[in-house]
Amino acid sequence: MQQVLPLALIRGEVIVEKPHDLFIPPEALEVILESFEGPLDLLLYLIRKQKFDILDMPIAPIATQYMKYIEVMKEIKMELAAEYLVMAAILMEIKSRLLLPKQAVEEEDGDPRAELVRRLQEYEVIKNAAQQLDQIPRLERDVFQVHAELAEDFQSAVFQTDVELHELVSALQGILKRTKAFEHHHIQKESLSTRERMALILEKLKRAATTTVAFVEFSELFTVNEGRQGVVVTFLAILELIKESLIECVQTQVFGQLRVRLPQ
Amino acid sequence: MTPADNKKFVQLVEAAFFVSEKPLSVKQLKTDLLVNYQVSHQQIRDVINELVIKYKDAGVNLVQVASGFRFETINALSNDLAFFIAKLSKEKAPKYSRALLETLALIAYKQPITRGEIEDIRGVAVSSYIMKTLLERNWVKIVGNKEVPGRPSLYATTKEFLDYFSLTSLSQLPELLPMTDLGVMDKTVAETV
Amino acid sequence: MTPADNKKFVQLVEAAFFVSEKPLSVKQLKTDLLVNYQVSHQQIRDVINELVIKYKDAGVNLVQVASGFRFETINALSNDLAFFIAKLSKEKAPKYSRALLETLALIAYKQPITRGEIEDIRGVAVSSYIMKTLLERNWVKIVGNKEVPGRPSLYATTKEFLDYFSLTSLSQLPELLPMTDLGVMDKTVAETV
Repeated sequence: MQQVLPLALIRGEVIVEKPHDLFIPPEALEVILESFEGPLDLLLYLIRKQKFDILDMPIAPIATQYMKYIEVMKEIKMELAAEYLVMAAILMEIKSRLLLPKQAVEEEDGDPRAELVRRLQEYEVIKNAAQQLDQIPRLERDVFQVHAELAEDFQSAVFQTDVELHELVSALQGILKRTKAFEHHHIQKESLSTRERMALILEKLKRAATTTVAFVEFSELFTVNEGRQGVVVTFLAILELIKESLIECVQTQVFGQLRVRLPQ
Repeated sequence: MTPADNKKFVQLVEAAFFVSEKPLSVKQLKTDLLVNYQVSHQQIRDVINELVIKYKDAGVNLVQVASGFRFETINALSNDLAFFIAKLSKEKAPKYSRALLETLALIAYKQPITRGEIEDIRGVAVSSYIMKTLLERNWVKIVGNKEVPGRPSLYATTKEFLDYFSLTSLSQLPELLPMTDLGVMDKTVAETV
Repeated sequence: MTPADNKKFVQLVEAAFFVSEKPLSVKQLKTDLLVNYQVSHQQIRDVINELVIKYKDAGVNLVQVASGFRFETINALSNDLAFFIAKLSKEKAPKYSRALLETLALIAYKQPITRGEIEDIRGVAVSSYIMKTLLERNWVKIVGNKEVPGRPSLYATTKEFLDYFSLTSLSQLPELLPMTDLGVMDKTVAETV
């Protein structure tokens, strides 16, 4: 189950030897950092493969060695290297506490190695889980998604984005808040029917403009069966259109019919 | 070839058609898929024929097109699938931008209106894309031109717009609160007084 | 349902699986594909079972994953197809680093979990790149915040994660191995004595 540490080349030459303790030759640091997922991973490796004994670890050389790393770390993955330093510090602390008389140790919370061992065990479980996860057949590597094309004569239907009326209103209210353009325009239902009518009249005149006549009789713009209110709305719409110079009202002869057309 | 080998060979060709994005030719199957198998072009053609027959009555058929063979859905299902695909892609349909909604709202409430007028009120340019979307959606139409230099188009909403929002006329659009009610004027009025 | 209707119904469901980019659930088939047909959930489930059996020996199988059913190629063809796809698309399947897999395993087995907790167990910092990849692939999502100082995000896996690994639920994940004896304690205890 244990992964074999790849023997690596450094700058194409040096073959790194398997580490025998937490020392890592500074020139091999980068390679070691890439081979192991961190100090727990390295420690696990040392315990499993090298029969590494936390107790046997010499303290002084490690301290000297780790100082050298700091130099190397300036160039490479500093954060990761720092985690190895922390681990070395933990190990040294454990060792120093174990060297103390037994009574002094027991005053503390039990064996100082227990916490480290618990962490190592917990990490090993997850390391195995990750390896197993990697074995599960997965898309893109072991099984592949399939698809068929659509028939030659296939015509796609299109669903459009939905808009709610309140979204429209809040959009306009957003503008109102930003601008003063509407200061004097309290938009009322009556003015809206007028504006709607304005659009209708313009459309009617546009159609007429394509014919030879080019105008519409004033009276034709009114629909009598709309009742008085409808007539008023149309009239207001015509006035507003004239005011905005969107249409022209002409009379070809005195007392003749009023005619409406688009501006020439 | 043993029966077991033959079964795997058929499965492999079948799966290859299903994972390939493009039609596959006999030649391509031989060089890209079966390069390590001792199979002839004729054997591959036989397998393809076998698969064509196998899928004859299925929802997808193995059919020949210009550059080879591919699986495609049968014609009889086109309408149902068109609806289905539209439904699936609808979930992916992007929401309309605020700029588009504001433009639509301005056309609805201030029609007929030119693009320049919309830009004046919004304070920013209205992209052609927005106008195109609104026109394509049949929510707005051009009802004329304003008699000012450049004769800009005048936009208004359509009957489809009213239908979409279940309105019978524009006067059913919610009334907008006057500025004072929005709390913007209050302050200035108070200051003036 | 007449036999002809039933045949079309089966074909339609079959074709829908082949055109959909994602797994389809019974519910989704009913609302998005078969809304105009008078079919019950049970009838849809029966058709799916029928298709599962029909494709049992084919190069593609209809399989159940977390978010529904989908056709996928059979595992026995993985090497040939991986080679074929690499040839066609010039792309290799993404390979994930041990760091990413360990982080993913921790989220899968210990969810909901914070980044800090992941770092404690792994003994190294989790790179932002890994979290970004997992989130972008939609394999993990933030499900809340832990009520401790800093209110760190809590991560959990998604349905897409299960789909990707062809699992129907988290309970299908391989069982965790028991903690092993590292032999460190025994030895030192013996020495101390």
